[in-house]
Amino acid sequence: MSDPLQIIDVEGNLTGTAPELDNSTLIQMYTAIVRTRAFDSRCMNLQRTGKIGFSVPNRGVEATSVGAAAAMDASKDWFAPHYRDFGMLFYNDVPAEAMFDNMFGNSDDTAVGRQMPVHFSFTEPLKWLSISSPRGTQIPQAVGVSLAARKRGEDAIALTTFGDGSTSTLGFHSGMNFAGVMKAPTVFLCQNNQWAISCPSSSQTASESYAIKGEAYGVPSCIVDGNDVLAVYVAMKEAVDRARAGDGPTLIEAITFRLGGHSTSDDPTKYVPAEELEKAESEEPLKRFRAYLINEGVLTDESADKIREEADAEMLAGARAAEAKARPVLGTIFTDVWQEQPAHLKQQMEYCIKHYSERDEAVDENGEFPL
Amino acid sequence: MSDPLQIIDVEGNLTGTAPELDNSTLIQMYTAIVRTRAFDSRCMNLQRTGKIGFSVPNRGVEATSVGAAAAMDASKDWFAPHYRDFGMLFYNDVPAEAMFDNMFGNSDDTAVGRQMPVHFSFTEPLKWLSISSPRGTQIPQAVGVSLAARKRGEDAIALTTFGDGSTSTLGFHSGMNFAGVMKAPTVFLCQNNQWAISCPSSSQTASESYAIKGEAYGVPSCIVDGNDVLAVYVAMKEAVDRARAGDGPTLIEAITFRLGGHSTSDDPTKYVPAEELEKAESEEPLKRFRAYLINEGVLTDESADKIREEADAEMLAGARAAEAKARPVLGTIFTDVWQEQPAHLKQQMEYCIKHYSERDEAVDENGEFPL
Amino acid sequence: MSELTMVQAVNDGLRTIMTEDESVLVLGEDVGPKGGVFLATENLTAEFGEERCFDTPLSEDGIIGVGIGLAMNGMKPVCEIQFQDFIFPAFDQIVSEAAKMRYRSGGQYTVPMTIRTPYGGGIRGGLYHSQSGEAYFAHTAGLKVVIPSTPYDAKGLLIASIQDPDPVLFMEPKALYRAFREEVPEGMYTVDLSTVREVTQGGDCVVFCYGAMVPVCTEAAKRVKESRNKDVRVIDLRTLMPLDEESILQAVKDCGRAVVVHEAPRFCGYGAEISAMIAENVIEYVEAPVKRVAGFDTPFPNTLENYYMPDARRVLDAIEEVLDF
Amino acid sequence: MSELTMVQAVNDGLRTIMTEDESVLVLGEDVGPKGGVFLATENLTAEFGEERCFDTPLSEDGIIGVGIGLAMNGMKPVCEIQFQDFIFPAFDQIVSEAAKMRYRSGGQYTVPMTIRTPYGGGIRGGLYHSQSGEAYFAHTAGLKVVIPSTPYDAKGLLIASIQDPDPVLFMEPKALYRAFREEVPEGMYTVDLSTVREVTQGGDCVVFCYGAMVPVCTEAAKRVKESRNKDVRVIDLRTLMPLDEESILQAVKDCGRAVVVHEAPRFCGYGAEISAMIAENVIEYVEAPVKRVAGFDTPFPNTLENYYMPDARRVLDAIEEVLDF
Ligand SMILES: Cc1ncc(C[n+]2csc(CCOP(=O)(O)OP(=O)(O)O)c2C)c(N)n1
Ligand SMILES: Cc1ncc(C[n+]2csc(CCOP(=O)(O)OP(=O)(O)O)c2C)c(N)n1
Ligand SMILES: [Mg+2]
Ligand SMILES: [Mg+2]
Repeated sequence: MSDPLQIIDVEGNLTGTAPELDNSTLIQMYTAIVRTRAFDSRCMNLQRTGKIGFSVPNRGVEATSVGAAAAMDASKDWFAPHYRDFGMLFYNDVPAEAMFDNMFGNSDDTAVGRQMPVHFSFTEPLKWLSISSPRGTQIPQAVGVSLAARKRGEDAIALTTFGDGSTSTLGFHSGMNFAGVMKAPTVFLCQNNQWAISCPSSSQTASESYAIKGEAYGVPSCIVDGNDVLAVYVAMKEAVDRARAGDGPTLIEAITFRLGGHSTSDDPTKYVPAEELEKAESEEPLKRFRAYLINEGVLTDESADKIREEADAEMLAGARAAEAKARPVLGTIFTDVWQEQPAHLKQQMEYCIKHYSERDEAVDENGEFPL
Repeated sequence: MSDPLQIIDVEGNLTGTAPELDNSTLIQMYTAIVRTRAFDSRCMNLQRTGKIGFSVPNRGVEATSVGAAAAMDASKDWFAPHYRDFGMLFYNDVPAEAMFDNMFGNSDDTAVGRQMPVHFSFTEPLKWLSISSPRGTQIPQAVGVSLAARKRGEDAIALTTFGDGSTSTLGFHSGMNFAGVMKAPTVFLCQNNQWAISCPSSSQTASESYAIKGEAYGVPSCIVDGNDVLAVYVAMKEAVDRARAGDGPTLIEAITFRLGGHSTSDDPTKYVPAEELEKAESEEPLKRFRAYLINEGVLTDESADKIREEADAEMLAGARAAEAKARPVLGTIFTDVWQEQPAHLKQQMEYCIKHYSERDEAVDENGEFPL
Repeated sequence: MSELTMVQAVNDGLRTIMTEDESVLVLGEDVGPKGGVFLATENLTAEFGEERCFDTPLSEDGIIGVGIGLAMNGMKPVCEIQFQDFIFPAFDQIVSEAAKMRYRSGGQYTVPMTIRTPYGGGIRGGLYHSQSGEAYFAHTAGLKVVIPSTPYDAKGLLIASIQDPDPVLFMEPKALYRAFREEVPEGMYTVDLSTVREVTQGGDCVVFCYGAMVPVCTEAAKRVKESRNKDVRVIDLRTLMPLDEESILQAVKDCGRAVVVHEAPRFCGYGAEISAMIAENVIEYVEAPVKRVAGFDTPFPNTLENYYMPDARRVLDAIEEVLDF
Repeated sequence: MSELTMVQAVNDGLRTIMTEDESVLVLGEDVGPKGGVFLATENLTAEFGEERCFDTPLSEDGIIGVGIGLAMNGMKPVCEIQFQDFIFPAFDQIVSEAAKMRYRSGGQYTVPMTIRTPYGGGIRGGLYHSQSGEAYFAHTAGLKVVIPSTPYDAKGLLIASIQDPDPVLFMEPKALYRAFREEVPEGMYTVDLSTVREVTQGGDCVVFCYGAMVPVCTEAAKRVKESRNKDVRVIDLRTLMPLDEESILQAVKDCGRAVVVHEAPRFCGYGAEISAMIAENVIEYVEAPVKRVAGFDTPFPNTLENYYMPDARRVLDAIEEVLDF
């Protein structure tokens, strides 16, 4: 496979052909990256202070998510995402508060506090399929979603994203295979952040790249510099256009680096070599995009700082608002299992509500999450 | 990928470099193909006359199995086979009677009549892992078997075979991936007979070949004419040598054709185009190998006919002997679940034996198998 | 009205709902031109085209995963798993995904998907073409599990399953596919997904069963009538989840004696739940042990399958034991 | 002797048997340098080398499939599934292959493999880091299912499982991993794989439980003693398959009243089997409904997990109800 597509280098210099994007889109992309980083660090803070139980660092991978989101048409397309894709939500202006509702698992959480933090689910402002913990399961689902659209004659497509580790799952194998055979309008984006928890690529696959796995399924593929938001955008745009035109799926490997731990429960210093981390830190996506936009006159130092300050303020306010909300009511344990609640669940619900509302015993709320 | 490796063409002419094999090995290979075909047609006959319930036609694919078996060292290597691999057993001189014991599911069957026909299991004269119906499960198992040998410092290797359809299973994905990463001494042989029951390759994969799937796992691969027993042997030998030398796994795609139905319950005329079948029939492996061996002076018409007659006689005798044997005793339902029989199974066994030995009611033995 | 076998009734049900509702799709291995290995999907591709009934690669995980995606985006997929024994590669998609999608998304995403699969013994299929895995699925909140025992019910329950807003595992007793014919109405009709069917009336003992065990239990009931002049109430559970618990408990109250029958292994089988329900709720009415007649706790054998599967005589023994207690 | 937590006891058990028996290998996701996400395999790679304890690709199907192969060829693999919730991609390899290999090969090939996996709630893990799937496996003939509730048992049962000639699913109650310490002998010892453990003595009511529910039930028993001066016998089942049925039935005969407790959903859960066994064999001794206290029949929630999981008070209620009947 050829070298990763790059458009702006680590210093922010143009090394390729920039896509034609208007300034407002470029700023939207930049803002999404900044907001993602602000959200992420707010979450780290909330976790360290014991206010939420868990988060998944996004530091370093924001450009991959944002570049991808920018190539989609969120008014009709579908997202079957990886958990490490906060940037797609921010690009589409999901309010921070809605995301914090999930982090706190409160009564406004669209997942009704049933899932762990970072397991977002949205139908508005974008069709973002409920995130699952089991790795890879979203991949064939994305294929099905996209085929349904095609069967109805719509030109909507589906994007599914996943980590490098997730290419080893059955979902990757079946999803890619079905998409190839059925020429599904699906884009597969592998966010190669070099790690699956503590396992580097060398223990994940012996293939020369993740992109080359497309060969096994007759799915064209390419590699991009995942820290270069414009390169991601360009590769994604091409793949989205192909899918929309009925020319089938594409696999994109975006090479980036997980600059934090796997999650708030993980200590990466145990296994990530310090030199590697240092090098990756120097290649991170925000700094270079900022430099590029300032070079190009799209931003100034002041306007960029302002975006940063607004994002910080937004996150602080969103977190506070979400924290203040009540937890879901007890009955929510028993709803949404089926559309109609069967008799045995009604009984269990009545028992549960009666049981816990009658007593004053404190319920222990402890428990740590290891990963 | 390059053209399939071929050494003898459909007329039996040498088109490549013949491997150095002594005449007795060549005759062993030829005999195995002939015996496979004789066994196969005996089974068809037994099924049509209602004596056995089921078989899986091997007609057309014998060269792939036999060429592969000839490259192995059965005194130490392991087989994790496809069900359509009778030829490997005949090459290793498994007595026809032992195989018929399985076809009848009688008391001498190594699988104790517990499995359907063609689900052979042997430890002698070769380590042939018990065949499973669920497709693909044997693939990662072969990897594990071969790794165990390596961990003990043995130079034994494992061969796993599977159909084209089975490349879509999870076992293919995980087995190939683990083998690549762990450099397992495993040879993967895809018997591409063009069909998975009624599904042709076009509904199985969009990849340009099955062999190219090796790229996804960093596993080197090649394509051979699966109707050319010498080509299969040559490709296999190279793969076996690599594995034995510690140089890791290989994927071989052998292109052949299923000349019969998927099984005795299948009617392929419903979906296999007549022209395709006719062409495949003209390319079948036995005729060409016979012509080649006669050309080369290894066989004469007479000696070849004699092999055929002996095989027919062997199959008739083997089938008769197996048919005459009793079915397994009732208690065998309850043994081999665990090494030690737990209390609840002892009780169930006692109940069952008492219950059925006390009564004279006829037990209905009917039931057809659809595939 | 025509006299159909169960597998014809399934085929007719599919054709009927596909005609009615354009969003219904059929996918699976060999469901296309071949019409499925049991011919349950015969002619559907010819009639509705490849876009509506299509073959897939050999991957149950893909069939169900893609099915879930289709269902989340407005379709009503009917996925065929060729034999229930081959459903396990899709177990993760079924129990982790289909079953939990509505819950984990607060109802934002739902999976109106039906999984059809032949199950059970009786065709000399050995370990892997004979299993009865209903307990695995009935234990999984978020799934419905339906098992017909007659052609009429097969069509009506299948259409109801396809119309249901939640994922349904529709298990077809392959031993009954061609066992008998029955009048099956043409066109649309449904059978409710949470009612039991009283097969025979009686107040001396109740037998709970489903699928291919229904005719077996009915035969046993007949013999008890002959031998002891006792009236056995045979109840076909039909929908294992949701379950008509009230009718079950009422029958125990009425009869005081109960036997539970299934082909699947006994240990932690579906029958255990029925027994437990009885022991928990109506034990004061129970006058004899609650007996289970089930497959033995071993894998499914081949040559000896007829000694493995419960037959009328084994059910009869249990009924007599309970009556004599 | 040293005071160890359960997860330390697991680690010690692995180290002990790996020292003793060269054929024991450990494989799984992150079990190597990181030592596992719960640190159950900490330092094993450092101590025994990469050949004996190694990371795998993210594929449970591969971990178990390769594990089966290792086991068939003379090794004793200990496969870690990071959370029990992630075992389902390997379900086919476990139920179709590991469980049936000995049977289908007439004992020619066997699978002396142990699958270790943390299960259960208590860490705010939501739907996919909290499940208790024991019933799926206990229903599958050919598997053993073991669940310790103390550090001592964890080590002894784990070594026994690894030495066992058949596949064992070893489920570790993650809520108890660091809940308390206990004296654990150094070096080799085993706890038999088919005996229950009597946690408390008593003849007024018996409570059957396992894993993280053992301390919960013990607490409930204590409260019953305080509130009503009744003696509750708490029995830790420990090995769910094979099961010490005799001791279970004897306890019911002794006490006349029984409660069954587990975290997993009730419907078709493991408790149903215990109840069914009682209803089938010793119903004449039973003086009250056989109550089950279990997780509700929903997916596992996150924020409200403490209201989902059975606690001492829910168990207490059930015991009182049974005593008052
Ligand atoms: C089927 C399954 N097995 C194991 C896990 C535990 N687990 C959670 S994240 C993870 C690593 C994922 O790596 P990758 O796909 O590269 O994503 P990343 O976290 O690096 O973004 C693992 C093993 C899981 N969630 N699902
Ligand atoms: C997991 C699984 N799904 C479905 C089946 C049913 N089935 C039996 S053989 C077969 C086709 C296999 O095709 P291929 O791998 O090409 O082998 P061939 O029969 O052509 O030799 C199918 C779908 C199965 N045995 N296992
Ligand atoms: Mg990663
Ligand atoms: Mg094939």
